[in-house]
Parts: sequence; structure tokens; C-alpha cells
Amino acid sequence: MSAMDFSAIRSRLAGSEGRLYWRSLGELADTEQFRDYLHREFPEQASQWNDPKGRREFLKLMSASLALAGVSACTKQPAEKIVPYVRQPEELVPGRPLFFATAIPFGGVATPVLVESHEGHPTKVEGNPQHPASLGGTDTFAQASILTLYDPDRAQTALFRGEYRGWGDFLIGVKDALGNHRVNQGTGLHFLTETITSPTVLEQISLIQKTYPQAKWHRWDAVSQANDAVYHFDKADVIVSLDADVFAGGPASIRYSRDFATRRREGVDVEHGGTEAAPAAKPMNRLYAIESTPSLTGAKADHRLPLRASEIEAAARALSGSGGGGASFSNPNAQKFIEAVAKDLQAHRGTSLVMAGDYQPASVRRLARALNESLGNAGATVTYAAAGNAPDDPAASLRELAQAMDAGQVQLLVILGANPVFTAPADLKFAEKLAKVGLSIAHTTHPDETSVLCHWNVPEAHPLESWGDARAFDGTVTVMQPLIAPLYDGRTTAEVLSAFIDEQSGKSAHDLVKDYWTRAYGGQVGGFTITDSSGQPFKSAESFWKHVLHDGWVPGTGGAGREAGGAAAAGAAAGAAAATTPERSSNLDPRTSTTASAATGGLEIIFRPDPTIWDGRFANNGWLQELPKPITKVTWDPTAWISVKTAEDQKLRDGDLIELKFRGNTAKLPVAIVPGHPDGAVTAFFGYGRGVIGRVGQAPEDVAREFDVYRLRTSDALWFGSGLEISKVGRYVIARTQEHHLMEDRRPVRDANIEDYRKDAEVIAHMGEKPPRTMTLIPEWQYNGYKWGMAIDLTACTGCATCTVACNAENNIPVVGKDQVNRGREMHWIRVDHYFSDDLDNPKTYHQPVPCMQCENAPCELVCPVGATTHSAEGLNDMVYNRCVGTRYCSNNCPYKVRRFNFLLYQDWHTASLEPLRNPDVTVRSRGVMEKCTYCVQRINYARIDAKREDRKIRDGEVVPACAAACPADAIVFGDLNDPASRVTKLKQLERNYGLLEELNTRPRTTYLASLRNPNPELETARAATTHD
Amino acid sequence: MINPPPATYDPAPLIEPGHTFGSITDKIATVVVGGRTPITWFVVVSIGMMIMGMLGVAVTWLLIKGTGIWGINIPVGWGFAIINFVWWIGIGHAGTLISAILLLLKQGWRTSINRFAEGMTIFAVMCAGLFPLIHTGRPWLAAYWLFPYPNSMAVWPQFRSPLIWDVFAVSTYFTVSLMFWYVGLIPDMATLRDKARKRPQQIIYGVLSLGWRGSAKHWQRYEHIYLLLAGLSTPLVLSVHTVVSFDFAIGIIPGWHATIFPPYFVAGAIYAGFAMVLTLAIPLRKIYGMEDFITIRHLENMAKVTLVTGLIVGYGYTSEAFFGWYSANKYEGFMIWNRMTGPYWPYYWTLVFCNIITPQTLWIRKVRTTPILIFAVAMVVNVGMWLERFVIVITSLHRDFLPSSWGMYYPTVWDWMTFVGTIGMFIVLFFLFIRFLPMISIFEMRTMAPEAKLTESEGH
Amino acid sequence: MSQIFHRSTNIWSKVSILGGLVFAGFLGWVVVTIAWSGYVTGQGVTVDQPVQFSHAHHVGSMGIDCRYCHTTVEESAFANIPPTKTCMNCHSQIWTNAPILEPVRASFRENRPLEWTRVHDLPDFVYFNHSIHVAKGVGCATCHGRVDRMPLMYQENSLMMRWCLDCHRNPAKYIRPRDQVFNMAYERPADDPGIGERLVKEYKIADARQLTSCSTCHR
Amino acid sequence: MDAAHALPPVIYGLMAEFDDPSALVAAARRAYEAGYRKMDTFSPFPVEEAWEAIGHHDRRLSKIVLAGGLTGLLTGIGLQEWVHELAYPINIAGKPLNSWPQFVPVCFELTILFAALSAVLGMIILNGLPAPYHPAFNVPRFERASRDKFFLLVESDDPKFDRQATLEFLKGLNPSEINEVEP
Repeated sequence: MSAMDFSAIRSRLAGSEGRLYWRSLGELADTEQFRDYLHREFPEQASQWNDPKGRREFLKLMSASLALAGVSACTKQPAEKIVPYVRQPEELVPGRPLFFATAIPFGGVATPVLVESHEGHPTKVEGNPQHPASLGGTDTFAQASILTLYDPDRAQTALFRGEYRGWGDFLIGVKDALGNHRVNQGTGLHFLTETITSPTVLEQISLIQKTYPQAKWHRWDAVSQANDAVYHFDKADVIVSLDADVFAGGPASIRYSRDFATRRREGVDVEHGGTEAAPAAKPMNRLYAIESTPSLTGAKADHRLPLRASEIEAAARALSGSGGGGASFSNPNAQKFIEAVAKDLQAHRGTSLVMAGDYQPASVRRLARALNESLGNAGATVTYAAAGNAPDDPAASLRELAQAMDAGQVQLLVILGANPVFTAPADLKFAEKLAKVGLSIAHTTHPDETSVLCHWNVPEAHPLESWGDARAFDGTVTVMQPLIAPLYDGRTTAEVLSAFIDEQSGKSAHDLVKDYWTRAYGGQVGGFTITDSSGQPFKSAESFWKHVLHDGWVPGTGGAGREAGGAAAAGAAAGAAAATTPERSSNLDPRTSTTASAATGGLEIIFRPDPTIWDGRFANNGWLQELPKPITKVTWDPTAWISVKTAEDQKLRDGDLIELKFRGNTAKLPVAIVPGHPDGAVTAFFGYGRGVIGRVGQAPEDVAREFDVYRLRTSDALWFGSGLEISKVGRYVIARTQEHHLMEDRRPVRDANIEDYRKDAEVIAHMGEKPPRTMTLIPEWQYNGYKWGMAIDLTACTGCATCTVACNAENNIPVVGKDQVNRGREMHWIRVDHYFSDDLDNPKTYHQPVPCMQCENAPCELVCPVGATTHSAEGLNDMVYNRCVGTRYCSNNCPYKVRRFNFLLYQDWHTASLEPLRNPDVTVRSRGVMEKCTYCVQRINYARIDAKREDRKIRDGEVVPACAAACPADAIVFGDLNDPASRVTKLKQLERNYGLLEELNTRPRTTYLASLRNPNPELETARAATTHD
Repeated sequence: MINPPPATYDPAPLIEPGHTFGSITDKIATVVVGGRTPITWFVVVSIGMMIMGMLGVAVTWLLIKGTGIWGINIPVGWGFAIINFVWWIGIGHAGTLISAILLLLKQGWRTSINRFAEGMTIFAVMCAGLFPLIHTGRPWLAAYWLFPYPNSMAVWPQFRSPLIWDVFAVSTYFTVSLMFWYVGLIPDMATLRDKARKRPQQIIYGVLSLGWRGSAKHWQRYEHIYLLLAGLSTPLVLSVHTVVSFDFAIGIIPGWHATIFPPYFVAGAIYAGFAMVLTLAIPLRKIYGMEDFITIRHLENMAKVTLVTGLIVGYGYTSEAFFGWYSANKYEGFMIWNRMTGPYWPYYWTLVFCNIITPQTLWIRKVRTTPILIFAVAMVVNVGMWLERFVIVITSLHRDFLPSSWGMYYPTVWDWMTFVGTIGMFIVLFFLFIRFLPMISIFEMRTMAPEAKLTESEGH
Repeated sequence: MSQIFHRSTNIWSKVSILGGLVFAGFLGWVVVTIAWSGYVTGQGVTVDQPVQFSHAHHVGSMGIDCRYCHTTVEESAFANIPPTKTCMNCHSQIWTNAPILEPVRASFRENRPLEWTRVHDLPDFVYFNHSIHVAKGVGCATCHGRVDRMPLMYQENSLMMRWCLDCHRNPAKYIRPRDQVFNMAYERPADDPGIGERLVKEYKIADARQLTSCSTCHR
Repeated sequence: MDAAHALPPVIYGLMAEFDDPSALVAAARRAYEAGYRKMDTFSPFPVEEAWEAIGHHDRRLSKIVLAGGLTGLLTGIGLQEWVHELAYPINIAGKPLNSWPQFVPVCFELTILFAALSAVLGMIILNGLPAPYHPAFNVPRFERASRDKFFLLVESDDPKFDRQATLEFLKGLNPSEINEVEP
């Protein structure tokens, strides 16, 4: 079987008039192979149950359920109990949710959130609007964390050698173990953690180190986001990314997305805070991405240069005009590109920004920093921590531990949060060395590869069960308070560490944290100057504490003082690391290279954390497993990304299963051909192939076990390395939610260059036809009250898919599992469509969130025989689950295909632990029922009722659907179209506002704001010809 | 459109010479009363039973698990269930056409085939009706939400939906066809009652015949309403497939949203129906030696109708393709192009071969007059017409407006079991009918006997 | 030939056909009657409760206001079932050792909630909100009946959808002045027929189109 | 069917048997001319001339069916208009409440349904069916009325009926056989 004929594709692309988009490559080639590939991909007789039993069963379990009692009017309802409180809490009003400010740490860094709680159980995570690191936005991980809270597979009790123990037993166990360490000053006492920014914990560690000077503290982050730079996109006009993906999710991406989007829109629309003169005053920012693996940042970029990861450093040098000039790049356009970028940077001294990727070596980070400093950006568009937070060699600390273990010097090892057995570089052989440890303690959320090999297992409390504190990416100290008493016997890191500190032993997390901040208020620790947001001191430690709990963060540690905060955060962490961080290995001089660039022989392998399950920590989270990964739209499995050209050379097709051989280690991955991927390189994603985790994440005992990419990772090639060999070993079925990535000439996404748009704003309207409202025989329905509508700004959208996960959580959307996704039955109410265009080797990439359009002339309603979907007085396209018989006609007749059908019983009717997860305001759908986006009608009703009771109109912004609320880029705006002052009305008046498929006269209430780009004329020439049809 | 055969050659007779009232009566009635049942009957019925068993299993599993056991998905929300529904309902049409329209057109040759053609209609509609019921996976709801009746929710069906039109059209069609059939049977029941010698038979047929005794006064009213029923069934049968076509034509999906659908569906229905009548008639006349009554002339006439309707269907396809191009509508254009060259191209071209190419052989008289050949053609057409529905339903849905939502459809084993199962059900029902009711209308055949002609004796 | 049937069968056949029709109709009637009866809807059925609590006594005789126990009825969808604490406010003083109140005391002692059986139980796909109804002048008694005359609580109305619609289509028929909402005994002034319409205007109650939109109650 | 008499008749009537429709029709005409009215013919298939000969033609069914059809039509219109304009007026797909063009199909189907029902029931009722018992069946050879023989029956309660005379008269029609029909 030969690979598809890509030359055919190229010629088609070349020969085609104007802009040509393509679907999946196979179809573009439209070869025989592709057809038989299609058929092999979906064997006609594929059985309903080719999913491993346990796994499939659990999928249901990952979504809440509420029996649709009495769906048919005849069924007699079973008697229902009401159980009132014995003593009812003051603030609690049954039937009204409460919101609490807290934080969800991610890799040690806080994501500030507000959590919605119904009668004492948290159901939904929102961003904390007042917190500088959130401004109301969240990311996929924060949204999905609520599901992890209720995950029945979590570690539940303390275990010693697999036997049940209580917390008390653990404290005693530790006391005994510490016995002789007191004498030998802690020799042989080792701690292993991930990055820690919690002031409380850091203090504990320093206390421990006081008592046990010989104790060693090691740090290991499988995927370290530790970066000592804090970017200020709001001040940057020209941004250059050196393999940095700032929109990929994680604490920093939230604020970054917002600032970036704001600056992108301000220059265009009055409504986004610009002025008529705005364009001149505040130009739209311009983003260059010089990157290896295609990322969301690259997708958003105005110009993108695909390079191998190993070439980034050379590019950085070339950019800084230092040395790299002569370097030869795999990409012929590189020189021209870099020159243009360099020119643009020089033209924007002080308002430009160079970002180095977390997955690039320290040298690149230093180059970027030097560049920023020379451009006068440092302090303006970027601030740096005083001390470098990230060690040059992230593996050094762990290697040292491994050596100590190997030498049998480790008597007591305490592993807090990290999962080294799974994630440690292969060459450290951590697992076998762990056996040589006298006594090992693992503190983990789930039983995992590490905990099963440790003597003591202590369940880690979920952030929403925990008292604690952590710093946001910008240093803002953020306090965590529990929303619910620990479901199991979980403990926080602070509690575990307290066992090692005599004066703290056995203290509760609450006491530990509050005690620390009371002392901090008193100025004894931390060196904080504590004032409220207006700069005034607090009356008392108590009022300070109350205030902090209410707002969720400590004023003065971030916000205005972001630099200071950043420094403090990094400083603290670094101080922590200092214990073991080896001497900075020379080359602080940016001009000397540290990496052997330019692959010699074989392919280059690039490692990346999985976009949805990250380093594997979310492997047991059904929402994230089923969340389509950006660009490829693959669910439930990792893929190896290769470029089109590489695919040709290697004769590979989508779905081929390949074996990767790197430094003597092997792993297997299915192939995904990704246009825009650098040639001669393969990107492999961490996180899959987990041996121990839970029913969802655990790879079945088959080829999926070999998807573990950590097997290939060595401590000298943590993020990339050359000398990879791949060979095809078979085929593997990957479940994608989108097979076709070509727009045809249908223009679902309309886009233009800012210059063209400024010249003629009509350019957007001309990309489609819109029938005049008069073109109808029948009288129109009038909407006199509220008239709900939505505008989605494609200029702002980064395609991060946070909206999808937020919708899952808000609307009790079930997880259906790989098999069902493969059959085209995913249930997401809002999907993020993805399209390519232009150059096959370096395409433009588009993202488009698609919820229900809430058409005024809804084709779905017309054809429903039972009137299960009708129009409300406010113009909502209501879906009445309990009336639906399930003819699926509505879905057939929906031009947007946004309706979702419960083909099987996807809801879980049995698992008690998931019951509290449900949003009680949304019906849980049963088998055979159609469902779809409702504009979060429960929130609308809630607001309407409140407004009516207070005898007023609903205020603009009072109703915010889950997707809009979660969006970090503020790309989704919802409101009343009858209110001329509402934001959404204003947005819909913009010339770049258009309706999807509006030529069908469905009159969608959801419309889009066209995607605008701000390309550099110098680089644009190539494409100028093909910008319009 | 159905004219008496041109005089270019002398047509075979409608009934072989030498038959009297008695001989006709005995020949047909003995099959039911007193006659020995041919072994083939048992073979066929037991096979049918087995196939029907698959239907039972498939439906049970469906009710337990839900429609997810089928190949359907988003975007292809309709699959085999609807395809089979349209296919079966189409087949049904020929029966009504023969019994009603040919009656109005005074086509004598309908007489010996209308009875089992009507039977075929009833059973085909039964098979068809099964699908709307089960295709929601929750028939209990479909049953009581689709019919309007005062209920505790004070909500009613949504009469703008073609599916509701379907409910009314199909149930009306079934009821009327059933009555039409039964009315036709009454006098023959009387015959059976009088010929029967076993008490139980006498009672059963006696009850069913309502005590018919051939009184002139009865005959007069009988003939009157028989004509009226024919007059009512004619527009009905046309309306039914029109409504079925609305299920698609009302939708906005390219490939469905076409004004040509009603006529083209009706023609298709008759086409498929006649193919099925031939498929049944040719073996039947062999097994039961009915060559005297179902003569080559009948087969030839039916072959002609098949040819004509086949041509109309062909025109339908052509115009679909033409307007795909002529409309200059990107969606329409892509739709037809995708049918011809997309992933499902083999289905489309097979369909063209079965429904347009093959029937052309019927221009040749040799083919029209050779039962085995006609049978072969009819079989091909049966397949072709099923494929037509597959192409219309699947290829239109699987790639509609937004490329991002495009998908594929692959039937599962359950789809196949359900489909094949209904064929078994059809066979069983049909052969039960053959065994327990006269397969040819006896009293109408009598009128074909030469002696039935009135010799103007005395009087005015 | 000999007759197959007896003379009388002529009558019998006709009679049995008519009889069949009548019987079918009767069956239909039976089904409907059962489906709409209290047996299915729970209308007028008293259910066993852990404590034989008498609204008649507390509301009727003692004249305790609804809101003393159902505290959240004005602010929340759910009209709070009182915590045991509320009972004990009085019953720690009076009837302190009435055997009938033992479950209450036990609950308070052992901090174990009482388990009441729901009397008004809407299907889970219906979202009823007390606060808005109360705010718009729908009296407690309008839906719950004269609770002050119910020794044991039961469901006054069928709670069928058509029953809800009856008011949602024409609120004027039912609403009363806000200050009368909690008055069990309220009667409309006979001399003021226009009061309904007037209140609908005054309270800005939405029109039927809004009130009968599906998403008003179903989400 | 059973006519009421002052005194119970000895027999129900006299029945003449013929071999072919022509003979039957001829005989029936003669009998009608002879002034007999209460009579009937029996044939294995409809013979139009036969009922003309005995002067029978019932046109009521046309009106019944028409009435049935109209009822169906009105039911259809009434039902749909009521449901969508009065019972639960709601905005569906932005279409007007009275989307009459979309109500046509159901109206049509109901028209046909009601018409057909009234036709069949009308026929059965007017024919006084079901009537499993009939005196004619008492004649053994009558079973051939549903096979190949043709019968003319003169009922005894015909004013002109006289057991002897009528018997003679029927003989004159040269039937293949004559039977007395017991009640």
C-alpha cells in the first residue's frame, strides 16, 4: 500500500483559482487508497462492543444522571423523600446556589476560580472576575477539575503496604521513621515535589530544613511551566513566539488570552474600547510564531514559521543578530522570515515582545531575555523574576535523587504529588531504584504507578476539599478554601508536611494556612506588605482573613505589583529549589549554544504534553479524554504528528500505527498527518499508556499500553532530540470528531486582513449572500420582551475549547466513549470546528466555536412531529426533552448539525459518587432523546425571575452562558438584542458580523465576528493575490 | 398510460379456453379448502419463519439498548429504518394501483392478479409500518404522542411536520386497503363456506362472509361501493407516496429539498411494486399451476408497466443531476457530484444500472414473454429501488452544509437483521394468505368465463 | 344445503359487533379514569409521614404564618422544609414529651434529619419556582388548597400540565393582591370582577405567550 | 329480512334454479311483468341485468359516502386549526399559527378515510349483514349459488303470491329445478 499521492494534492492546490481549502488530505488526493482506508477505518460489521468492558461501563459513570421520572405521562412516580436540615446553616437558602472564591493549582501555580455550590456540593467552576490572573476566564483543566473531585477512582484512605491505615497511624508511622533522622540531622531523608508556590508549604519546608539540615528536597515537574517571565500582552504591538504556546491552557494562558484578544480587537472596533481614531492610536497587535509543533499560538499567529525544535535556538540567535546569521534552516523561508521579524522588532522597541517556549532549553530563554532587554521590552511588555525560577537542567534534581537511591542512601523518601515512576526520564530507571528506598511515602490523588510501589500511600485532597494557598502565574497569592468536606480521607500537602514538624504535627490544613497568614499579617513571615486593594491597612488579622476568603486573593501580592509578585513567587520557588539545584552550568552568555542543532541522520522527536490530559494527570477525567484535541480533533488517544512531506517520505497515512525507536527505547503511536508540522520531525505526546490510574485512564492491556511516550524520554533529551527511527507496524482506529478540514467555497469562517477590512469593511459581507428580511410571504413573529442573541468573535477565539468543557459541566452532558465518538455520536453542545487553508506545508488555521444558532426560522422545529422543539417568546429555540420521541428528523434538518442525540443510555443511573456533580437546574437526558445548546436557559430563567421579583429588567451581562463565562479570551458575548445599549447588540452592528449559512434564511441568533489578521506586508506578498475569491 | 396491447401481434388470452364457472371455482378454492398443501409451502413458510426470527431478536435488542445499536449517527440521523420504510411502502403501491386504478380504467387483465397484489399491499404496508414504530427505539411513546387525543398535558401533535402527515397517510392507506381487500373477499368467503365440508371451516368462512348469499340487491350495493372504493383509493395511493416524499422534500438538506420528489417517488413506488408483483406471481403460478389464469399476457402487461414507470424514474434521476448543475447552487452541485464520485459512488452507479439500464431489456418482446427473464429483471429492480432510497437518505445526509460536520454511515449487523427480518415476515404473511384465502378473486374470474356473457334472449 | 348457523345468529352477530364497540369505548374510559385519578397523580391522597404533623392545627388553630416554617418561599425556587430546629423552637417548651413528637426530639438529639415523604412532587423535568409565583400574587391556597383545614397534608390539585396551563394561560382568573398571598381564607371581593385583570397589569405579569413557552418550565 | 305476517307462513317462498345468467335474467323479467315484486335473484357473480329486472336500484350509498367524506374534511380542518390556533398557540419555526398549506395533507387523508369507512359500513348495514342465517340456505342446492347456479326466489309474503299459481308460473320459466323454501 503506497502513501497517498501528495503531488496530486499540490498540483490541485497550485492549479486552483483563488483560495483553496482542503478536507482531510486523503480526500483531497481522493485516491483509491483513501477509500479503502475509509472502509478499513470503519469496518462495516464493527460490533457495538469493541471497547474493553470495564472501560466502556465507566464512560457512563463519568456523567451524572437523574431519572427522567414520568417521561411518559402515565408512569406513576415513586415516592420521593425530602430530607431537611436539622440545624440549617445561616447563609444557605435551599434552591439558591452559593459562590465561593478559591483556587485550583495546576503544576503548583494557582488558577483563581469561583465555585458554584448547591446545598453544599460544588457543581461548577467559574473564573474569579476580580482576580488579575483570571478576570473571569478559566481554562479546560480548571473547568474539568470538578469531575476529578467526584471521580470514584480517587485514592480513598491511607494505606501501609496495601493495608488500610488511618491518618493517625500515618502520623505515628512518620514519628517512628523520623527517630534516627533527628540524630543524623536528616541524612537519608528526601522529599520529592513538583513546583511549589504555596507560602505556607514553603515555610514548612524551610522549617524542616532547619530541623534536618541534611534533608534533601528534590523537584520534578514532568511538564514544567516554570518560566521566569511574565508577559504583558496589553502593552505589546509586535509579539514573537519562539516555540512558546501561551494559549495552550494552564494558569498563565487565561490572562494572556484575554490581554492578547483585547489588543487584537481594540484596534478594530469602537465597541472594544477603541475610538474612531483607534486604529491609528492602538494598532492591532501582530503575532509571529516561530515554532516546531503546530500550536494554538501558531494558529492565531499572523505569520508562522515551522522549524524543528532543535532549530529554534539558531532562529533565536539569527533574530538577535548574534552569530546565528549563517545557520542553515530546514525551512527555505526561514531567512527571509527572520529578517522581516527582526526588522519589525526593531521598529517596535519597547512595545515588542519575544517569548521563549517552556519546552526550549534555558539558553533559548536567555536569548529571548537578552533580546527583550536590548529591545527595551523588559519591564514594559515583559517582567522577569529576580532569580531564574527554572533550573537549566530540570532533570538534575531528580537525577541526583536517583543516584542517591541507587547508592542506597535514601532511608525515607516522601513523594508529594509527583508521579516519577511514570514520568521520570527513562534513563533514570526510577522504578527499580525506588525499590532500594528504606521507607517511601506517596501522596497522590489517585493510586498511580508510583504509589503502588511505595510503602505508605496518603490520599491527596482535591483542591476543592482543601485549605491552602498558592501563587498565581503573576505572583498573586491566592487562598484556597474547601467547598465540601473531603469525600474521602484526603489530606493536603501542608498537612502531610506538618507530620515532619513537631510544633505543627497533626494540625489541620485550615489552622496551618490561617496561622501562616495571621503571622504574615503581623509581618513575622513572608515579608508581605498587606493592604486592601485600595492600599489601606486592615483593621485586624481577622478582618484581613475574612476579606481574603471572600475575594480569594491577597491584595498587594499581585495586580499592581505584578513584578514584585512574580519575583516573590519565582524567588520562593527558586529558594526551594536551591536546596538541590546544582551550580548553574556556565553559559550565562547567550552567544554560545547548548544544544546540538540541526538533526544528524534519522528524524527529530519532539515531546509535548497532551493538549487535554496534559502530562497524564487528567487521564482519568472523561471530559478531557473526550475533548477533541486541537487541530487533529482526535479524542481518547494520543497521535504522532508528522508533516505532509514526512508522511510522503515515510509512506505513512493517517491512522497508521508506527513504532518509534529513540535512544534504544521504543513506543508505539498512531499517526496523524498535520499540515504545518516541521518536516523530518515527529511530535509525540505524553500522558497516555498509563498502567495505574483508574477505569477511564488506564490503558487496556493491549497496544494502548505502548502509547506511553515517557518511555522514549531521556534526561539529556527532555523535549527534543535527533536520531529517531520510525517504522509502520499496523493500523489503529483513532476517533475524530471532525474528519473534514476544508471549507469548500462555503466560508463558514470569514476572514480578512486588517488593511483590507479598513479599506472596505464590506469585504466580509461580500463573502456570502444574505436574503433580505422582506423576502418572505408570511408575517414575521415579533419579539417584544427580551430577544436573546450571541456574538462569537473569531478574531479573539484561540480555539482552546474551554467553552466545550464548561458546557459539559453546566449542562450535565454525558461522556460517550471512544467507540461512540468513532461512530459520530459525541454529545458536545458547543464544538470547536477547525479548518485549514492555503499552503499545505504551512497553512492558515481557523477555529470556530459552533453552538446552536437559535435560528428564528428554525428548520428543526418545523419537522418535529410532536412539537418537542418550539420557539419561546424570547426567541429561544427550546428543546423539551420530556416531549421528545426521538425521530432525529430535527437533527437531519439542522444545517449546522449542532443537535445531539442519546443513541444509547449515555447517562449513568447507578454511581452515587457522581450524583452531587449534576447541575440541579438542568434536566438530565435519558436514552432516545435529542438535546442541544439552550443558551443556558436555566441561567436566563434564574435572572428573569430575580429581575421580575425586583421589578426591573435584566441588566446587560446579568445572563452569561457557561461558554461565554468560561472563555478566557472573552470571545463569546451574550445579551438582549432588543436593548440598544447591550454589548451584543453593538457587536452585531459591526461590519464584520455575519451569520453562518445565512443564505438559508434561518436567521441565526448566534452570529460571528469575522476573523481579522494583521500580517506583515513584507511577508504577505506571497498570499496577497489569493486573499479573496 | 396503460393501453390495450397494440395489434402488431396477437396477445395471449387472459384466461386459457375451456374454463367454466365450476372449473374456475374449484381450481382456485381447492387450494384453500380440502386441497392438499404442496410441500413447497411448508418449506417456504418455515424458512420465512426463521428469517422472521431474526427480526424478533433485532427488535428486542433495539428496545433494550436503543437506536444506538444501528449505524446511525450525527449527521446521518436516518438509516435503514427509513430506507426500508420507504422501500416497503413503495412496494405496497402496486397492489392498490392494480385493484383500483386498473379497475377504473376497465383493464380486464387485472382480475386474476388483483387479489394477491392487494394482499401484497397489506403485508408490505405492515412491514413498512413497523419501521416508523421502532425507529425511535421507544415505540410506546411514538404510539401515544403521534395520534391526537385529549391528554393530561394539553399538548398536541405538530401538524406541520411531514412525519405527522405520514402517520395519517400510512394509517389511512392501511385501513382503506384492508377494507378494500376484505370487501373483495366477502363473496369468495361465501364460496369457501359453501364448498367447505369441515365444520370449523364452514363456521370460520361463514362468519367472515357475513352470510353473503349472492342476492341481486346485495350485489348492486356491493358493486356500487366497490367502484367508489376504487375511486377513493386512486388519489389515496398517489397521495401516500407523495407524503412519503415530503419527508424529504420538506427538509432543507441538499438532495432532499426537491420539488420533483412527489411524482418521481410515486412512479418509483409503482415501479418497485410491479417488480414485486412479478417476483411473486411468476413462482406462484408455477407452484399452484395457475398458468391458466395468470397468463403470459398478464406478465407481459405488467412488464410494460414496469418499463414505463422505470423510464419515469430514470427521468427523475436525470433531472436531479441536471438541476444539481443548472441551479448553480454550490450545495446542490456538490451533493450530486458527491453522489457520483464521493465515498458512496458504487451505490449510486449500481442503482443507475439496476433501475435505468436493466429495465431497457423489456423493450424486447422475447424478454417480456419469458417468465424467467421477467423474473430476473424484476429482481434486479427490487434491489435497485432499495438502493435508490439508500442513496437519497444517506448520501444527502452524510455531507450537507458544514464540512466540519460531515460523516459516514455504516450499517451494523442489527440493521441488516431488521431489514432481512421484515422480508421473512412478508414471506410468512403472504404464504399464510395463499394457504387460507383464495389467491385469485373467484367471483371476478367467473365473469371472465365465456358463459358469463349474457345472450340477449327474449325481452327488450 | 343445511343451515350452518342457527336462526338466532343473525341477532347475535349484530349485537356482538355493537357490544364490542361499546366495550372498547368502556375500556378506553377506564384507562383514562385511572390515568387521571389520584392513584396516578397523587391528588387528594394523604401519605404516611414520620410525624403526624397537622397543618390544620398549626396554621388553622394557632394561626402560624406559612413563612415561619417555609422560610425561603419568597426568595427561592424551593419553599424550604423547616429544619428540626424550627420545630424545637416551640416544642422544647410545649408538649416536650408528647410521644407523637418523639421522632422530632430524636432527630434533634441525634442530629439525624427527619425524612418526610414528598406530597407535591413534580416530575424532575419540570422546574417550578415558588418565589416568582408568590411575588406575582399566586396565593398558597390557590395551588395547595386550604392547608389550614388539612389535619394531614395532601395534594389538593392534580399537578397535571394542563392544570398548570390553566393559570399560565389566564392568570387573571387566579391571582390575588400580594398582601393576601399567605391568607388561606382569602375570597375575591364579589363586587370587584375586574380585580384579576387589574392585578395582572399592576404586577406586570407576562402574557400567555411568555408563560406558555416551553422553556418557562422545562429546561 | 323476516317480514311480519298476520299468521306465520307455511313456507318462506319458492325458488327456481337456472343454469346460466341469461336464463335467470329472462325469468326475473317475466316474473316482474307478471306483477311479482317481493322477489330476489341469487348469482355467483354480479349480474347487472338481474337487479334491473327485479326493479332494484339503491342510490343512497353515494350520498352516505359524500357525507362521510365531508365529515372527514371538516374534522381535518377543525382539528388542526383548533390545535394550532386555539388549543396551544405557539411559535413553530417562525411559521404563522394558521399554516393552512401544511394542514392540507392531513385534511385530505381524513377525507378519504371517512369516505371509505362510510362506504363499507354503509354497504354492510344496508345489506343487513351480517346475516349468517337465511331461509334460502335451507334449500340444499342453494350452496351452488356461490359456485355456478342461478336462482330466482319469490317470497311468500308477496301480495300476489299463491303457492299453487306461483309454482305453476315458475314452472313456465323452464328452470332446471324448483324448490320450496322453508322459513
